[in-house]
Amino acid sequence: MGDFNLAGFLTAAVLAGVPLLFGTLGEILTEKSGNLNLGVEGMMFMGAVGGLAGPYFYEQVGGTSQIIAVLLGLVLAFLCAAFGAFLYSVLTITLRANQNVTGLALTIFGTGFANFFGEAIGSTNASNYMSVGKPTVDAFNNGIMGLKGAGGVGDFFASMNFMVVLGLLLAGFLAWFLGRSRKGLNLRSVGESPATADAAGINVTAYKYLATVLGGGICGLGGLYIVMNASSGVGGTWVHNCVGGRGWIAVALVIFATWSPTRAILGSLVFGALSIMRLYINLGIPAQIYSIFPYIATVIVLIAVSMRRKRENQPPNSLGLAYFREER
Amino acid sequence: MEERTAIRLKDITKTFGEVVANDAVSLDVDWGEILALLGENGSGKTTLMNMLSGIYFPDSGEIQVDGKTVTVRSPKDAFGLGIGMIHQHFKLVDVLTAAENIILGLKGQGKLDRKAVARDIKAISEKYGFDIDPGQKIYDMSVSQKQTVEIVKVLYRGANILILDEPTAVLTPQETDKLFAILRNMKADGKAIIITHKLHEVMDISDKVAVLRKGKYIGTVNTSETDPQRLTDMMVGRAVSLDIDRPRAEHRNLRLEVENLTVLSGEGVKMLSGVSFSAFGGEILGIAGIAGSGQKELLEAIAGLQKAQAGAHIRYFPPESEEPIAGKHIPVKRDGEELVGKNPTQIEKIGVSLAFVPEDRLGMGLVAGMDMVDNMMLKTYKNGRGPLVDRRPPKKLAEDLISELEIVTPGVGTPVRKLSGGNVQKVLVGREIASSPTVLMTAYPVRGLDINSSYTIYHLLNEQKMKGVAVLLVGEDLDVLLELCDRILVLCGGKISGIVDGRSTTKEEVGLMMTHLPGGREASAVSVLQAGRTERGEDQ
Amino acid sequence: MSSQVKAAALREPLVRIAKRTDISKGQAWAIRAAAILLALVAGGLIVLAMGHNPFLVYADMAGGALGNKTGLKETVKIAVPLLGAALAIAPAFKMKFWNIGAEGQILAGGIAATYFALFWADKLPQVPLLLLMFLAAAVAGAFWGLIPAVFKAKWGTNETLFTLMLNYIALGIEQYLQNGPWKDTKGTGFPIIAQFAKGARLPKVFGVHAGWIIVLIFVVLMFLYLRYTKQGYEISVVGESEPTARYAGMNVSKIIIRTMCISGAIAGVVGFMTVSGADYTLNANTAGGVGFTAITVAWLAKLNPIVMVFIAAFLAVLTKGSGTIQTNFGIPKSMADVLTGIILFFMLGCEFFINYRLIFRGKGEAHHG
Amino acid sequence: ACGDKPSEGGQSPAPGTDSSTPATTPATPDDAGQSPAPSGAGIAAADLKIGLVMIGEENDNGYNYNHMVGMEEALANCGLSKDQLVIKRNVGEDAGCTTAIQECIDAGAQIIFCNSFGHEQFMIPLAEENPDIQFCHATGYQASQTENTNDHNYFTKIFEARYLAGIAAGLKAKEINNPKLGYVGAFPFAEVVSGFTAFYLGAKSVYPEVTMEVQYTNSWSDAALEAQVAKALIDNGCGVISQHSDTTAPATTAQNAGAFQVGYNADMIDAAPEASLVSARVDWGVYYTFALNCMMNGEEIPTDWCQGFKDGAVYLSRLNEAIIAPGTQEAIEAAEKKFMEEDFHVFSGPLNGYEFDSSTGDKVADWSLAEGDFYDESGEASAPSFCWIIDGITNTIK
Ligand SMILES: Nc1ncnc2c1ncn2[C@@H]1O[C@H](COP(=O)(O)OP(=O)(O)OP(=O)(O)O)[C@@H](O)[C@H]1O
Ligand SMILES: Nc1ncnc2c1ncn2[C@@H]1O[C@H](COP(=O)(O)OP(=O)(O)OP(=O)(O)O)[C@@H](O)[C@H]1O
Ligand SMILES: [Mg+2]
Ligand SMILES: [Mg+2]
Repeated sequence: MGDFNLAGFLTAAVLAGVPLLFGTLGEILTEKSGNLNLGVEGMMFMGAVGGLAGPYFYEQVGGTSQIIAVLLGLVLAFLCAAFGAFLYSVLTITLRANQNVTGLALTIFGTGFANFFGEAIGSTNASNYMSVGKPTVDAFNNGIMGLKGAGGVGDFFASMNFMVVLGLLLAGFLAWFLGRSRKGLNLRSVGESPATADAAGINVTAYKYLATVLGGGICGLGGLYIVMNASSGVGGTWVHNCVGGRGWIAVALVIFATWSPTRAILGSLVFGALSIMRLYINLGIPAQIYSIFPYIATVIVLIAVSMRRKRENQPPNSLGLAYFREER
Repeated sequence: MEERTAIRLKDITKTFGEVVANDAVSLDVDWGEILALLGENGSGKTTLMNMLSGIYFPDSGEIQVDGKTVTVRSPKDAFGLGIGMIHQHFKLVDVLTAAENIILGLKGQGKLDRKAVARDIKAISEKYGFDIDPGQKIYDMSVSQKQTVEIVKVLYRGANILILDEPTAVLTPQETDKLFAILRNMKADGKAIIITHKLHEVMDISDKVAVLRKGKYIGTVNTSETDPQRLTDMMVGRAVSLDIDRPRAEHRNLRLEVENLTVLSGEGVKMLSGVSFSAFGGEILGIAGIAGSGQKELLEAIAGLQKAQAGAHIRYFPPESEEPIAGKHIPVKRDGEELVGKNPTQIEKIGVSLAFVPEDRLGMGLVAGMDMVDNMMLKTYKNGRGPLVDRRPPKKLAEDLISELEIVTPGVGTPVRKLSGGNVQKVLVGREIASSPTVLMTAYPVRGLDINSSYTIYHLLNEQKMKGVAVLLVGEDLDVLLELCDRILVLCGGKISGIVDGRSTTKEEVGLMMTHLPGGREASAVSVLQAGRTERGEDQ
Repeated sequence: MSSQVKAAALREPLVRIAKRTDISKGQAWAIRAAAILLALVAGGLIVLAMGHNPFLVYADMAGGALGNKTGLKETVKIAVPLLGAALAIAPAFKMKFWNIGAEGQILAGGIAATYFALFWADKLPQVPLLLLMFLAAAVAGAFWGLIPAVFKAKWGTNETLFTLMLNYIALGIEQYLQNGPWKDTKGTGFPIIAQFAKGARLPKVFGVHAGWIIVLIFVVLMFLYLRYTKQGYEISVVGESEPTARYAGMNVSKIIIRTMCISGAIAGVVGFMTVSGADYTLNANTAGGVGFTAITVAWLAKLNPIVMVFIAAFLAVLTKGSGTIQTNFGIPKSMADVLTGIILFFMLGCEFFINYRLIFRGKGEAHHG
Repeated sequence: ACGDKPSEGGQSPAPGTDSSTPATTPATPDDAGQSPAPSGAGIAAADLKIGLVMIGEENDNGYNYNHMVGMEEALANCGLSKDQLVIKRNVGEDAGCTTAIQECIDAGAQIIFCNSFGHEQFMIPLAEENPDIQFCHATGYQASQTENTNDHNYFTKIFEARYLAGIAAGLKAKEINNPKLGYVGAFPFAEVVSGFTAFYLGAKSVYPEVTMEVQYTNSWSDAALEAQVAKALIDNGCGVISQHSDTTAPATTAQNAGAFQVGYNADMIDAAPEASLVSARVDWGVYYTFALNCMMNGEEIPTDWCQGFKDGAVYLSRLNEAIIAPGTQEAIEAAEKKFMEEDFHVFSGPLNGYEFDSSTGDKVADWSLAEGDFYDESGEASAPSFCWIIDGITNTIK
């Protein structure tokens, strides 16, 4: 205990929180359109395998540019997960399938999809596994603010890779978008009352599709972070089941953050910290009990929100319901 | 404007499943004119307007705006054509502010300039005389404030053609006057306006009246050249005099005594305040009032579905055992059984036979997705020992009702959702009456029914009254209440503004009471109670 | 004029959607069967892309799952908890209480059963011990289902998210027990829970643990319960409309709580069957996603317990079959999840075509034109 | 379990001896073979079918990878083709394990290897049901306790290689002048404890001031968690870390954090060239070759099999010349010589420490080993059994 390292602890908490942040932001965007997509885990998986496969094939064909590898990772992670979200959208928005069940199906599919292709692509390789080279992994992990070896606070900033910054910028942008922009206002109204939005001339279907698909893509970036990050992820190699339940934590975090992107930053940090806290601070509590703290915290928030009934903190009013203009 | 005609509808047809909601309807509205669209419930007014505003798409037919044939595929198209609609059920997002609702869906720079929006709203408000706070959240607003937001929302979008679907249904008379003044301002401004309504205010505000009946277009007349009776005839298809029986019951015994009843809404608003009255077996007690004056809460409180505030009493007095009711002796205290604080099951347990036909038939009185058999046993499924339900009695009842009330249905196994409105109502009323009630409460029992079905229901109510049942009838059509009820209780803003004799009162008197509490002489608990006691005394 | 009408009609949207009510039960199931077929075709394309013959692969799957005794036994073993959990979910879903916490309720039941298996096996003979485990599992599952139900009934707390969270809390408790107090003391200290004593193991009937008999009994009971009992009727009414239930004098809170107890109890028994029949121990995989997959089973079966038997069996064949094709073709086992996902997508999507009709431009109802 | 009832089960040092006074007698032969497998005519090479049930897949570049390499080596040694091998990947320690083993049986395997500790309890009932098939389980301990003769345990004296690797770590720690070592453990049980104690003793032999912090991931093959634990150890002041977990994540983490690392299972120098000093490795090929030969020759497979450095079953991967401390090569060679020539025992007294409660990490009782005594690790069973925390090591379970 004497050598408690605050900067190290905070760094680890931030790094552990980033994939949660992406998942949460993606799901907030999705839920704001009234779609409760329980497929976050599946979409993160799809993002993970896509984000790894992009740079992997690029390297296989002899590519060496870090920038291209990173871009390929980002784009493919986003597209793969967005594809999952698109399937969900077709089913729930156009075909009006039950959202809960479709989300679960997406998780089953996405998990299978990722593990399947992770293993299948790997088996085409002499080494039997899919892995990207060190330069690519470094590009995802190196701090973008310099300061390496500065010690203390400097170390903290030194390990902030571009994904951390991207997550924060995204949260800021979403907060602005939902709270301050016209399109964001329209989106919120779609989630609150699609009939109202429709009558106001908003293309409900388009908004739902866009929010859900983009939200899914953002979740996919969380998956990418998990495969690429070397200190709270798996460091550039496909590992079976690598997302490991973080998608579900993201769903929980959306509630914890009461649908606010800025509170999602705080929530991710708290959940990230809780997940690694036992390694830094010995509270004398068994590790397994530690691991349920985030969920207990979420339950408490959920109950508090339902008891306090503050209008602004409620889930979007039409969350989970399909919209059909001619339905009475 | 060259073209005089703002809107022309030609042969518009729209079906929902098997329902033909609009059948080849044609219609014209000129600029600077107010057209009233008249029709009974379910005659297709809303459907027609929804097609103009892009909510529904017609199966066939043509829409012209300003002389040009157009396609309205979505509300966005409608706005583009200058058409704006204020819906019967407001389309507002509760958690947003007035300003946010008003600019919803509009193009503009990506960032929201709240100040500029507020300025524009102010300008519109000043022009037509609205009173609106752009920053107020919708959930903090009264009904008329919400309506104002709706209207400003449409004007803000530059609509020249305004559609208001039953705008006065939820307004107080003062608010209605204010709305009409605004509409006249807009008309003077050259805008074309369509308002739909059942009958009353159309004479006051419109230039022309178009009438729909069962989805069909009947015709258009100039308001100045018609009168309510002629319009009614057009609406219902044949000349009707509302000639409803009103027999006098032999006995008239105190059945319910309500004292100082106060009910709060979920948000803590007083929906009923210190209501006291008595209801008698062998009498139909009408309950009048503009929509939302506490009618729903009153019936639900008696039925044990609403929580009464402390100090309230609802006492039930059982009928004399020799009376031909229920066929069994009901062991209830002679000095009145307290119903406050009991839920429906407990009320039933103490032997109170209470029938209740709620306003929301498919959302409350019946289970829409279940068939007639399962709906018949909604209140009796617990009968019989053992954990299993016995479906034979309800099946028998369903079959009996089908033949007695001439219910049109493919069979007892068809979900009631698929029945027409009138048949749904017959199912519900039939079931409630079959329980041999001593008190029968019904809200808007003929809403959406055709004339024949309506008379069937009136007949059933009279029959119950003659059996000695205390009937409480919440209605909206004053003409009906005046011809059917023995007494009429008038609610105004959750308070009783008076109880009048159905045979001697006039429509004007009741109308006035609906909108005004007696000055200085508010219906206090004590005075009404005394009135009730006196009546009881009279009877003995 | 008619030409103008035509012009208007031409500019209507390409496709419109309308509700349909005219479809028969037979047609509906035919559409569903077609959807499964299409899903298999889609899965076959993936197989083809991997360089295998889809027909051979599917045949091998079916053969591996059904073609021999050991395969069949394994398939049944996979189907049993899936079916059990789907039955558990049925009453809750019928009530429109979105219980996605079967996973946690299974674990809760497994934990309770394991307690007696570990600490009472030497005190009781097999039959009473198994009964005790069964009951304990049911009670624990019911308790785990009760918690969100109480909050839902009292404050309307969102049950989807609440039950989801409880899954992870149950898992944490299981892992704590496995790593701590209940760790096998005979091993090298590795955190596993000891294999149950013989007396705490569910006997086998026809080569598969007796759980299959229990679930089949549950199928019948649940079918009767939902269709023919007063409580089943109450569940349907609450599911259709809470105001109606209140109007009918039903105590909605009580019904929600009671139904979730039943739902949780059955899930708990699934936990018992898994620990006592299949694994002979408790571990983090005791529920193993069954609670989630079962939701799709229940939903696809339209909450009809009899239909659930077939859907659960079908998914079990897929799972077992994927194991076989991994052996024989080297196709990753995750193929089962991919295929399951695709089939679910198709089946969820096909409901639309059962409930709605598409009207293409110009082909609208001619009789009104 | 681990430590709290030291006289029971697999961790019993020797029958009849008190647990706190370990055996001083020399080791019994590794291949004790108390209950030999049924023997008969061997199976022709072309007919042999092998099942391999793995907890993960090769891409962990660690534990499963190492098994896979060993199996391929054995196939090559025995002249068998890869088609004769049925691989079951990602088989969890649950009922799915039964299914996977059953699928190997269905595919005609005559010998089935399971590579994870938790597989054993699912394997044993199947061994009972299929007496003609040989079942071999790595890291387990129950084969000698069952009645059937067709189940077997195998493991290696990996602790010997860890001792050697500890020397490289100790010298590096001395060079950077940071005596605190870190260790990423999977679970607090004998196999891991034995390993990190050997590692620590190796380091201490060249740098007496060293101390060591151990933290656990409580899971196998969770790269993200391994990375987080490694990072925490480094944040807590460790300059050189090692691991008993399955992936390269601790190596890459050490590299990113500017620390050094000693690997396990795989040569991790490619993954972390600036951090990875050396790795302790098992050559599973030795056992797999042996077992497959037994099958082909119709010989019995011993119930317990355990070999070490001397036999080539464990070894050190190449040293990372670029970063090791000067003199490492020589120091290691000297120690290797002791293993080869002197019957050297890693766990030799004097050692002081305590028995711990593996669920809390709390001290239960004192434990010590006198000067001149040694603990005969793997002397009785193939599975490791050393399970005490010795002075200098902090064992953080919570
Ligand atoms: N979305 C819909 N789906 C199915 N049927 C509908 C739908 N909307 C309206 N209908 C049916 O169409 C007919 C006309 O309904 P509409 O709402 O237009 O009547 P209305 O004249 O506005 O009645 P009200 O006075 O009650 O508002 C009714 O039979 C109604 O049941
Ligand atoms: N939601 C629905 N689903 C299926 N069929 C319906 C639905 N609503 C109405 N119908 C059918 O459409 C027809 C007309 O229904 P509608 O309610 O418009 O009747 P109506 O003309 O108003 O009759 P009534 O005077 O009895 O109310 C009925 O035959 C009814 O069975
Ligand atoms: Mg209407
Ligand atoms: Mg044995």
